[in-house]
Amino acid sequence: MDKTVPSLADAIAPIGDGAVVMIAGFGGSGAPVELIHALIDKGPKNLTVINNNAGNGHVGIAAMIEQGMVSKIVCSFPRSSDPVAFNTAFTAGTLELEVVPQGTLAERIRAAGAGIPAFYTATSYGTELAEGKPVEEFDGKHYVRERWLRADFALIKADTADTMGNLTYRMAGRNFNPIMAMAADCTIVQATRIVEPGGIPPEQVVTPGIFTDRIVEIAAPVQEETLIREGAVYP
Amino acid sequence: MDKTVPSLADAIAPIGDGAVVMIAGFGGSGAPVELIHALIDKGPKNLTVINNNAGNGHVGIAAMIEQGMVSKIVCSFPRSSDPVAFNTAFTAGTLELEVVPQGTLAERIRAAGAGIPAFYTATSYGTELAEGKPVEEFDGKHYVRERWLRADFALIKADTADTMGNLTYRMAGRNFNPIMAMAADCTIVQATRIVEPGGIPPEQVVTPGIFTDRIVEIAAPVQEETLIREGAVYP
Amino acid sequence: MSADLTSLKLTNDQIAWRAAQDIEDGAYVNLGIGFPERVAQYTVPGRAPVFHTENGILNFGPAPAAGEEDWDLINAGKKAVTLKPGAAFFHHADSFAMVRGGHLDVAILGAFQIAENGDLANWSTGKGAIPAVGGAMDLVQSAKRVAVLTDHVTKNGDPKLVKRCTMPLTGVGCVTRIYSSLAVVDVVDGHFVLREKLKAMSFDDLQALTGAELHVDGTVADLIVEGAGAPV
Amino acid sequence: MSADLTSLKLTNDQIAWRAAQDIEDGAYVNLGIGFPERVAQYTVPGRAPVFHTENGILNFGPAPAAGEEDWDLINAGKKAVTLKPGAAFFHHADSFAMVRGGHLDVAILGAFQIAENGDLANWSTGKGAIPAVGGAMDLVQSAKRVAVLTDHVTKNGDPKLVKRCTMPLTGVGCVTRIYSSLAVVDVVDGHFVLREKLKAMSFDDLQALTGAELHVDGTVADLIVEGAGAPV
Repeated sequence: MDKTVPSLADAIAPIGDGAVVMIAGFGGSGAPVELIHALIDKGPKNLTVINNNAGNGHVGIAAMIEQGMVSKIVCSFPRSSDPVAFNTAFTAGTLELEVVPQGTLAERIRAAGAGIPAFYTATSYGTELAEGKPVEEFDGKHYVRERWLRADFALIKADTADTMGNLTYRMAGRNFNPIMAMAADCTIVQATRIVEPGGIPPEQVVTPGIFTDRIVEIAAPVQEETLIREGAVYP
Repeated sequence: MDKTVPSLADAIAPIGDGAVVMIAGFGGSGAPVELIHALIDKGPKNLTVINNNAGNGHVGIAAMIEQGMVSKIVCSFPRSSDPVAFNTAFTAGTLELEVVPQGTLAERIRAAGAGIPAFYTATSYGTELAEGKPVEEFDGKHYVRERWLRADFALIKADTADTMGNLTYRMAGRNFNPIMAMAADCTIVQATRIVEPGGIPPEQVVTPGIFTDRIVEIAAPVQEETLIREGAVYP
Repeated sequence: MSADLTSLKLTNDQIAWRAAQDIEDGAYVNLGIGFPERVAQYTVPGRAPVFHTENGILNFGPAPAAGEEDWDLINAGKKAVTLKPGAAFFHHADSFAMVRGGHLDVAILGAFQIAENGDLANWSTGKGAIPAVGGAMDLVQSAKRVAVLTDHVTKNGDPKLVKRCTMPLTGVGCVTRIYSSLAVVDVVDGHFVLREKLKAMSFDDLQALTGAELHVDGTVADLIVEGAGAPV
Repeated sequence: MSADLTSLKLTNDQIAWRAAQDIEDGAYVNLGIGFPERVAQYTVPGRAPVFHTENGILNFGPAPAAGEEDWDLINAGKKAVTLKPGAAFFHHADSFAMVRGGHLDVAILGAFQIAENGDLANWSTGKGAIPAVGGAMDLVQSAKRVAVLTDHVTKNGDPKLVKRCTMPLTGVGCVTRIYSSLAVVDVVDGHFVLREKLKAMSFDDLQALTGAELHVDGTVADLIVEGAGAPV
């Protein structure tokens, strides 16, 4: 079993118009910038993007929005230090927004990966984000029912991958990566290094290979935050 | 912050009559045998035990049952190679049994740790284990609603602990340990070695210290399976 | 017929061999405790399925030599196993996230009864016995393919492939393929569809040993257990 | 009064200092983005709380020197941080399991409005603005103590402590203590209970700046910001 693919273009090749795409990362940390930019090069339209944020500056998800590829974004926090890409599209009415509390977003994604179609959380009870959702009382406390959140594809940034798709992550770059890897039909990974099976100690695997599908090595990944501070624009 | 305690007796001291106690391990793998035997030495009665199994031979949970400490057991698989302790008490009617599908057991425990009072699973739909539970249809498929499963105490077997309570596990001894550590009001850990903070690389922590309360070092833990093969009886 | 049947029918190892032929290279597979575990021994040369065990291992290998056991390295049947390169450990909630989330390609289990609507009974013989379910109910509801290995009839000669299960269910409408001691039968839209049968057995004889109608959809192939790696 | 108030009231750093005095040694604490983050700077000597950030770190420390940032090591405000010994990384579902599961001892957030029933509004000013909620709704519903840092009144002089919130809620009945620029107020059984107030301010003056009744239960202490580690 070898899940590696030779290029970024090969890695993102299955993503077409109208796909629902989870993009991991929290701000720039753990964001698979090279995969995102490869997707911009391909240029599918009408995508739904699931990410904690809604892009920053003119690279990564912000650049996807500027290229008109995104019709809907599901996130917890669309504000950023330079939100012009999101704000412009949202204000123009070309970009639909679903705001989800961050913990609910994470749990909805995890639920999809774990085969849990719905769960209850106290989060958002009594707020406008709970409007229209079923409410139930358990042990005297009120909870809102939330649905799983699935995707066609997940774009993941790993530190080390083995060829079977076992992954580790670098520091807090872990964030949404392991749960998004579980929740998509096809999980596409960029890894800083790819090793043979056995190259990751079995106790240190964070994402087991069963959750991953396609892996490409990007030996010196850029940091989105660095690009933004340099004023980079993609493409 | 130092969560270490000097002895097994100190570690299990808070556990009194009537407590609900999660005991990690799958069969003997990852089972905190020394903590269990210390609890037998103390001898609280009328305990509810949550474990995947219901003891084997005459040590560990089986010995707790033989000592008359357990009034109810919640597990997925009470059969074992030497189930006489469980079978005797169950047949005598002194031990209540709640059988839960293994994945549902794991998810109910994880739900308790994660603040999810209820969730839906396809598991057990249409079977007698779903009787009396709410059923809901999502996207054309039927699911059973399950409640979280909380405990007063969890008994955990770790490989390495730091004094702040961060833990790692040895091989498949991990099993129920990380999720039970999340689901109890007081999580009690036996660790093969205790190191200073920083002694576990932050990316290799499996159970973060926020989930643990009391840690005792047991430098050469016995394996339940070895005891059983030796015909050991406790006390 | 039962004397005939005994000489005719496949052994458990032969059934396991046949099931192994359908496991693709790279498939993620869970094998039930006991008889289904034998499928791993007949992995088709050149294919490398990845075996999952409920207690938190992917890509484990066969049992170690006697005396080499590590009791923290066991499978769901509590038997000692080994690791292959690329193995991973994970906790029980993650393990069943793999199961429940539909990430397993195949689950292979034993059976007491299988109904033509795909219902499976394999965990409890009914009232009286001490119930023990393990991970079976999770596996059958969520793996992409749920295959069953079974004798075609009980020790008493009663059909195990039935119209409706009379024993407590493990899951509803979950079985996709049955590898029996006499045939390979798929469950399609609430019917048994015969795919392969032992050449020495007529369709009518097989039907007589089956508790619900066997449908035919295209060719019924001979159920052949031979070639490289087949048990002898 | 507003000129008086400006000279009288605590600075944000003084409010943060006061809140820090209530954080126990070894407490697990989440500090909201911005103003609440300053609480960490006033940790009481001899106490070692463990700070949690939503994006998956326990026991992070202050910002690194300029130029030393690692952009995989940031907090929920996307600012670079450092690690203390005993830190741990984990994924977002585990991070919010800590939050939702009630494992945090204290969450400290900012506020637009706090109602006497404990309702909090701090995420949206209402229609028109682009909504952004982050982790606030999770934190306020589940931490053992939910404390708020806030000016006692808005820039226009309107009360921020009110009978009922008029802005979109973040959570219902969730706030347990308010550290304002003029007072320390608890929420008890649907009422504001005054615990401390600036000595230079009368109860009646404070009440006049508060949008709901201030109850007294025992002594009202002087709100004093001084001593070792207090901001100057």
